[in-house]
Amino acid sequence: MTATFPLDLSGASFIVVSLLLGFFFGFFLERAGFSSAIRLTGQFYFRDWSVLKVMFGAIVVAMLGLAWLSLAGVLDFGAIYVPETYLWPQLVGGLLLGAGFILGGYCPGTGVVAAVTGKLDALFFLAGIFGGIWIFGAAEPALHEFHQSGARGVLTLPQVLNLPAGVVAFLVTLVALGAFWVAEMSESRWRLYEKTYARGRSGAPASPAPSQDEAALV
Amino acid sequence: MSEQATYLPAFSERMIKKHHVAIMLLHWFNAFVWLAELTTGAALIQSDRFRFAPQWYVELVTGVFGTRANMLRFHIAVGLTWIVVLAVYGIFGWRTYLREEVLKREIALDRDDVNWLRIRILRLLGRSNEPLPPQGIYNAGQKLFALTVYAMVPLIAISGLIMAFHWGPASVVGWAVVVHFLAVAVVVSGLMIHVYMGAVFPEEKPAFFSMITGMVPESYAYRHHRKWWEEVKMLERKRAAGELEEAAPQASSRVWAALRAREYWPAYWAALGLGLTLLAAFLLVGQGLGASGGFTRYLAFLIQLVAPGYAASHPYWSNYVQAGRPVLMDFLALELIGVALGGLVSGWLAGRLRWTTDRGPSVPVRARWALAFAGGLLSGFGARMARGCTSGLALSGGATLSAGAFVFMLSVFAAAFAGAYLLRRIWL
Amino acid sequence: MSSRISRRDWLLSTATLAGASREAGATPTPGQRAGKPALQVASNCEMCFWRCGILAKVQDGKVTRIEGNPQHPLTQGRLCARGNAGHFTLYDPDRLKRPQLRVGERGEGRFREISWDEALDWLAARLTELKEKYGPESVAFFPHGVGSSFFATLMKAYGTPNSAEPSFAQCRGPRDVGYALTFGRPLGSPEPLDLANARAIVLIGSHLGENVFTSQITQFAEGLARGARLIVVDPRFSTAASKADWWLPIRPGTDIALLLAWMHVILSEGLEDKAYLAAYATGLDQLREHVRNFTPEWASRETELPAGLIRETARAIAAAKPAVVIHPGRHVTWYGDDTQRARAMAILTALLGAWGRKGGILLRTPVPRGHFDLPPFPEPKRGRADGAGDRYPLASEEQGITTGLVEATLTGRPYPIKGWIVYGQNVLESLPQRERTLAAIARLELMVVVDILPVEQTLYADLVLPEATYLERYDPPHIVETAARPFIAVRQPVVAPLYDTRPGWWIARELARRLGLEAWFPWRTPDEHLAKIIEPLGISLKELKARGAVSFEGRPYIESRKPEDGPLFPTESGKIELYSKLLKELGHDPLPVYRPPADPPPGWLRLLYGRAPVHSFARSQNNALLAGLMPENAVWINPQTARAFGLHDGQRVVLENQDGRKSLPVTVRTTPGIRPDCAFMVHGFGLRAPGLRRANGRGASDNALLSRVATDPLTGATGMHVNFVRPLPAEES
Amino acid sequence: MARYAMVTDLTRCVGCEACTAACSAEWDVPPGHARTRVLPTGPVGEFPRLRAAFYVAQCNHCDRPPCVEACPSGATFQGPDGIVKIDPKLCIGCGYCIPACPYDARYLNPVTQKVDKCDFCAARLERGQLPACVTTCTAHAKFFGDLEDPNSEVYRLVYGRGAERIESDEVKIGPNVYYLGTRGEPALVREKFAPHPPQIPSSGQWWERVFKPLAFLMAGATFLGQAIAFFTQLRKGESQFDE
Repeated sequence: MTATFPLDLSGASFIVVSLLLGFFFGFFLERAGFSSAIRLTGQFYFRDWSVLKVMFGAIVVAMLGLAWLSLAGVLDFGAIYVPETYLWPQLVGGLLLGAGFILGGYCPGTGVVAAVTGKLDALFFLAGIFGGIWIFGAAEPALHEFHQSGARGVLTLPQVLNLPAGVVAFLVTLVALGAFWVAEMSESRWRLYEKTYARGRSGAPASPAPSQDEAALV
Repeated sequence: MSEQATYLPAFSERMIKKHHVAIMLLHWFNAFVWLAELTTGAALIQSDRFRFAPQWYVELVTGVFGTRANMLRFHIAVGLTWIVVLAVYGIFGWRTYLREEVLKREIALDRDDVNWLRIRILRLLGRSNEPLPPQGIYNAGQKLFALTVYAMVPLIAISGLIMAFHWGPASVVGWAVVVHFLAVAVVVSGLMIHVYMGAVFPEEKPAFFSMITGMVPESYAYRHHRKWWEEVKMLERKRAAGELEEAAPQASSRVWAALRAREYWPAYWAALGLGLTLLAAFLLVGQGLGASGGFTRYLAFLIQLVAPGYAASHPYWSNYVQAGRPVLMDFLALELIGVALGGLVSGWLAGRLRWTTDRGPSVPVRARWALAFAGGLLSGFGARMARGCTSGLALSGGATLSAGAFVFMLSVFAAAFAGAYLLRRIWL
Repeated sequence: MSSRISRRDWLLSTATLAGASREAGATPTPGQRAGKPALQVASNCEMCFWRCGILAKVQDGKVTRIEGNPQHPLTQGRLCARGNAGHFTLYDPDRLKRPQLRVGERGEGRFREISWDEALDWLAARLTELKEKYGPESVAFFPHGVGSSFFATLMKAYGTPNSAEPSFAQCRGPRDVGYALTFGRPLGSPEPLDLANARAIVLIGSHLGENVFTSQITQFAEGLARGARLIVVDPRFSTAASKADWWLPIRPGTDIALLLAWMHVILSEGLEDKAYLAAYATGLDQLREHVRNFTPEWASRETELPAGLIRETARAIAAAKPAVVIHPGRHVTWYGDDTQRARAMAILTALLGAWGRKGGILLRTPVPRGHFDLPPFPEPKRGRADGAGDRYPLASEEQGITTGLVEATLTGRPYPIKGWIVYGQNVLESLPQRERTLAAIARLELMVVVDILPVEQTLYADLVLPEATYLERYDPPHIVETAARPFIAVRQPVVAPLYDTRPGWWIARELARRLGLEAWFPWRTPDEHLAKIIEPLGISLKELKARGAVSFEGRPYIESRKPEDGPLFPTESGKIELYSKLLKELGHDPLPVYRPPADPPPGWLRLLYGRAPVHSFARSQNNALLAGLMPENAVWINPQTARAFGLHDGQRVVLENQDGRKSLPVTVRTTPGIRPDCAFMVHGFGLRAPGLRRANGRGASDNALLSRVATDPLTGATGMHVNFVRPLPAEES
Repeated sequence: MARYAMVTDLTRCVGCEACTAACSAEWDVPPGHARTRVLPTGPVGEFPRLRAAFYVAQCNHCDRPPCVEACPSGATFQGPDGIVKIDPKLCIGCGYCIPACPYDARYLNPVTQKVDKCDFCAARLERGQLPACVTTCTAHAKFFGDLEDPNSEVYRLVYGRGAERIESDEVKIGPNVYYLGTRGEPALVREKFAPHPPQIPSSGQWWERVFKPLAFLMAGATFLGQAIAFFTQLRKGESQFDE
C-alpha cells in the first residue's frame, strides 16, 4: 500500500490549496498577535514569549504529525521537501535576519500580516525586504562561492545525532516543553516586575501594557 | 432513600453539569483508540492456537490495511499515541483533577456500592427485589468497570511497549504477549456491559448524551445518582448564598466568541493552528510554508517584466525565470497572497484594522519608518543568504528536523537578543 | 568574504561526508541484497594459497558479499568458508592502520604512528647503514604469498641471497624434492591430481575435508561419487577416513614400511604396469631386489596394521592402475625421513604407471609469460647463510630454508645476520622452536614486519608497515600450469585501501626509489605490470580483468604431449629414476630405507596437528564470521587414554611437552577416532597477540609445543611430529 | 506453482561449512548463530571399526509446519511454493516459533531482535540464482529444485535414487530437505539428531491452556449477564425498573 500523502496537486486545485494554506497561515499569525511589532520584539526583552511559544509549538505539532503519519505508513516522508543544509550561509543569513528582525520589528511573514492590518512601518519593512533581496541578487555572483559553502545536502538531526527519528522527535518535544515552562516563568516574572517597578524607573515612561498594543496613534 | 416516596420536587428539567470537557474529550479519544486497537488487534492474532476472531474477520481487516505489516504499524502508532496522551493527561492533570476526581468519585467503593452490586445481581437472577441503595456520581457498576480499566491499562501499555520495541529477551516478550491478550480480554468483558448500559440500555439514555453535552437532566440525576444530586443541590444553595466565588463561564458558543475576541489568542492555540496548517502544507503540497521565497519570486517577476534579457542572463535571477514555467506559478508566491488575505480577515474580525505605526515610546514615527526600512534591507538580504526566513526555513525546516534550520534558528535568536540590548532605546 | 573556515565541523561529528571513507571499521552493510545496485569485481582470494576465483559485490563503496567466480577454470564459482568470509578481514577493526615505529623495548608492543614518508626514509637509511657496516648479505628476507614477488626483486637488487619461505622447509619442500628426484620435476601448487577420473585414491596423512582447497574437494567428491576406492592411512579417524573403504590407523612414523610392503606385494605378484615401466623407468631391478624381503608380515610388526589388510589394499591399488592417485600431500615435514617417504610415494606412483595418465598425476602444460628485462642483479659476495645448495644440495635456493636463516642469525655462522625483513610470513607461528626464533630476533639490529594484522611478531618489530588486504591491492597474476586446463587469473583492487594502508607493490617500489634501485622497477602502474606479463598470451587486459581468468588448451596426459612441452622426464637418465644415482653420489640411500621412529615414552602421547576447514592457520582467527564458526580448538584423546589420565570429555587441560613447554588451557575431546598413543590439535590457535582482540589467548597453540624437530638430511626440512605431550588438568582461575 | 526442495548428499559432504559461511555472509547472520549448520555425528563404534558423517541441518520448509501455527501474529507463513518465510516487519521476536521447530532451524537475531531462518534464499531465486549454500558447496553435495518438475535434479535424486527424509516416530510433518548417503549416513543422523516434538515456551502454553479459556469464560459470563438483563428489561417494561 503506497502512502497516500503527499498529494501531487496541479492546476486549479494547486492554486486554490496554496491560497487556502496561505490564508490560514496569515490568519493564525495575526491571531497570535504577530501583526504587532511591539509584541514581536517583546520576545527579545523577555517580556512576551509568544514568538517562541508559537514558532516552537507549531514546529512540534507539525513534526509529531509528520512522524505519526509516516510511522503509520500514511505519509511517504521521502517525498517531503526537507530544506537543504548550507552551514555557513544559514549561520550568517540567520544573524543578518535576526538583526533585521530586531531593527525592523518584523520578519518577512509577519511583515505582510502587519502591513495588511494597517501598520505603516511594516510597509517600509516590506520595501526594505525587496531592496535587500535585490542587493543580494546583484551581489550573489560575487558571493556565490560562500553561498554554496558548507553544503551538506539534505541533512537531518537524526543523521547528525545518529539516533532514530522517533527519538529525536521526542527529544525536541521535551526541549519545547522546557522552553514553554521557561517562557511562562519569564512572562509571569515580567508581569510582576511590570506592576511593581516599571513606574519607578527614572526618566522613560512606563512601557505600554504588553497584551494590548494601544501604541501611540500616528 | 429518605423522602423519595413523599417528596418529588418538581424538576424544571434543568440540566446539571456532570462531565468536565477534558473528560469528554478523553472518553471519546479512548473510545476511538479502543475501537481501532480492538479491530486491528483481534485481526493481528492469526494462528488458530491464539486467535479470538474468526478467520474471515482476520482476512477482512488485513485487506483494509493491504499488508499485515501496515496493520501492525498502525496498531503500534495508535497505541503509542494513546500512551502519550494518557501520560500527558496523567502528568499535567494529576494535581488539579485526577487525584480528587478519580480516587474519590470514580473508584472508591463504599458500603452502598457493595450492596448495590449484590442486589443488582440477585435481581438479575430474580431472587430479590430490595430497593437499590443510593449511588454517587457513578454507580457501583461504573466504578467497578473504572477500577478494572485503571488496573488493566498500565498492563496493556507496558506489555504493548515490550512487544513493539522488544524490551528484554524473547521470554519477556513471550510473557508480554500473554499479559497483553489477557488484560485486553478482562477490559473487553467489562466493556461489553459499559457499552450496553451506556449506549443501548434505554434507561441510561441521558448518561449517553451527557458524554457529549456534559449535562444530565436533574430528574435522571435524582433517580439514578441520588447522593451526587444532593451534593449538587448543596453546592447550589451555597452559590445562591454567595459563599462560592468560582465562576464557570457559560459560553454559549465558544468558537464564535473566540473569533470576535479583541485580545490575541493564547499562544498555544495559535501554535496549534499554525502547526496544523504547516502539517497540511506538507501533506497537500509536499513542502512547508514560507515567505521570503514568495518575495524573491515577485521581485524576479518584476525584473523579468522590466528587463527580460537581464533576468534570463543573470546567474542568480536566471534560475527563477525558466522558460515555460510562469514565475508566479509557485506555491510560495500564491501562498503569500493567502497570507495577506488571512491576516486581513483575522485583523478585521478582531477589529484591529487601523492605520498606525508600531514604535517604541521614545522613537519619532519618521525615524521608526527609516529603521523599519533598514531592518527590511537586512532581513531581505539575510533571508536570501540563508535560502529561507523564519517562516520558511525555521518552521518547515524545524518540522522536518533539517540540521541547517536549527543552525539558522539559533543564529536568528542570538542576533535578535544581542540586537535587542543594543537597540533597547527604540523599543523600551 | 568567503571564509575558509577550517573543515573541523563541530556540528557533524558522526555524519558521513560524501567521499570521505568512514574512520571506524564498519561491519558489512545489512544484507538486503535484492534490488540494491551492486558493482561486481572479479579477482582471486588470498585467505589461503589456492587463490580461488571470487566475485566481490560492492554497494555504496563497501564490499558486502564475496561469491565464487563461475568463469574461474579451477573453482568454477565454488568457494570455501574462508573465501566467503574474506570481507570480514577487510573490515576487521583490529587491522594494522598506520606505519608504526617502536618506542618501547622489543616485545613491549609500544609504538608511535608515523607517516609513510617518514617510515620509508627511516628504513632506507637503516638498510643502507647495514649494507655499509655488514654487507648486503647481512639482511635476511622472510616472504610468503604472491605479493612478496615485488619485495623479492627489491631484496635481490639490494644484494642479499638470503630469502626463505616456510612453504619449503616447513611444508612441501621434501615432497617436491622427492618427486623431482624421481620424475625430474617438482609437483608445485595447485597439486596436479586427476582425482575426478581416479579409480583409486590413497591418502597418506593427508586429511582432505578438514584441509580444504575448493577445487581439490570438488574433484575428490566427484571421484568418490564415480566409484573410486579410497584408502586412508592416518593414525586419526579423519573426515576422509570416514569416507574410506579402508582406514589404516598406522603407527605414526612407519609410513615408509607400509609403502615398501605395498611395493613388495605389487612386484612379487607382478601387478606393476610393465609396459609403462619398460618404456619410461630405470632401476626396476635394484628396486625389486631392495623390496624382496619387505613382506606385509614384516611391515605389520612395524606399522601395527594387520598383514592381510596391507596385502588387500596393495591389490586394490594395483587393480585400479593406472587411474590411481597416491596423494603426495602438502604439509609433509613430519618425522625427518620425509623426502625418502616422498620418494617412496613417487616410486609407487611410477610402478602403477599413474604419472601423466588419466586418473593419475597430470603433466604440466607450460604457459608463456612476459618479463621486464631488468638489469643483472648484483652478485652477492657471500653464499647463502641457510645452507641451501651447499650443506643441503637438494634444497631449493629459490625458496630457501627459513630455520637455516634463524640459526645463522642466532649463531652468527656462516656469517652474522643483522636485519630481518618479514613480508606476510608469521615467523613465530609457522616456524617450530619459537624460543630460538625469539632469541634470534633479540640479536637483530633491524626487524621490519609488513603485515595486515597485528600478529605476535609485530610486537618485536622495530618498524611495522600495514599492507592493504587482497581486496584492496593488485598482485602479480596467478599463472597455473598444473591444472587440466592451464589458466591465468588476475587480482585487482575491489575497493580503495582503508585507513593508511598501502599495497605491497607500492611499498617495494617506494623503498627501491629511496635505495636508488628503481632500475629494477621499470613500470609505474599495476596495469603496466600486468600488461607486460600477459603480452605473449594475446588476450586483452580489459577482458581478463572483466572475466577474472582465462584458460588455455591443456596437454595433461602423456599421449597428448607436444615436442615444445619439453622432455617427459627431465632427469639425468631422461627416465623415471626408481634408483637415484644422484642420491647415491650425495651419500644418501638411493632407494627409500625404513628406520623405526622413536616411540613416545609411557604416559606420553605423540602430538599430531592438522587443519580445520574454516581457518587458515593463524591468519583467519580474528575474522568475525570464521571465529564465530570455530572460536577455539580442542585436543583429541582416545577414551581409554583419557580414562588412564583420569580425564573426561569437555574438561580443560594444559598440555606439557617433553621439554617442559606448557600450552594455554584447552578443552579435551574424547573420541575413538584417534590412536591411544596420539593426541591431535588443530594448528593456528592459542595466539599471544593482544592486538587481535577476538583471537588472543583462545585455544592452545601446537606450535608452542614444537620444541624438538627432526631435520631431514636431504632438504634441511624440519620434521615436527616428534614432540610428545601429556595433558595436565588446568586449574583455571 | 513450484514445490521447492533441497537434497544434500552426506557421502559427498566433507563438513567444510562453506554453506554456513556463505549463508551467514549473504544474510548478515551474526557470528555464533546460523541459518544452516554442519553438525558432526560420531565417530561411533569400536576402534578401528568407526562410522561418522556430517548432518547439514537447515529449515526443511515442511508440508505441515508447526512453527507457522505457533506464531501468534502470523509473521511466519508458508508461501504457495512451500517456502516458509518470516516478515521481519511483523515479527515481534516473542520466540514462540523457536522451540516449535522440531529441527531447531530458527534463532533470534540479537541485532535485529527478530527471529530469522533459512528461506531457501528466496531473493536469489527471484533473481534466477540458486541458494547461496548450493552455489558455493565445495563438494557439489547440495542440489535444489522444484520437486513437482519431473526432469529436475531433486526429483531424480528423491524418487530415482531414493533420498531420505529425517523424521522420527513422533514427528512426521513432511520435511522437504532430503538426504543421500551410501554409507548409512541418514541413519547416523537420525540416531543423534532426530527431530523433537514441537512445543512452545511456557508463556504460550499457559495462554493456550489456561488464560484463553479463562478469557472466553469471563467474556461469556458478562455477555450472558447482559443478555439476561436485556430480556428481563424487555419483559418487565421500563417503569418497573426504577434504578
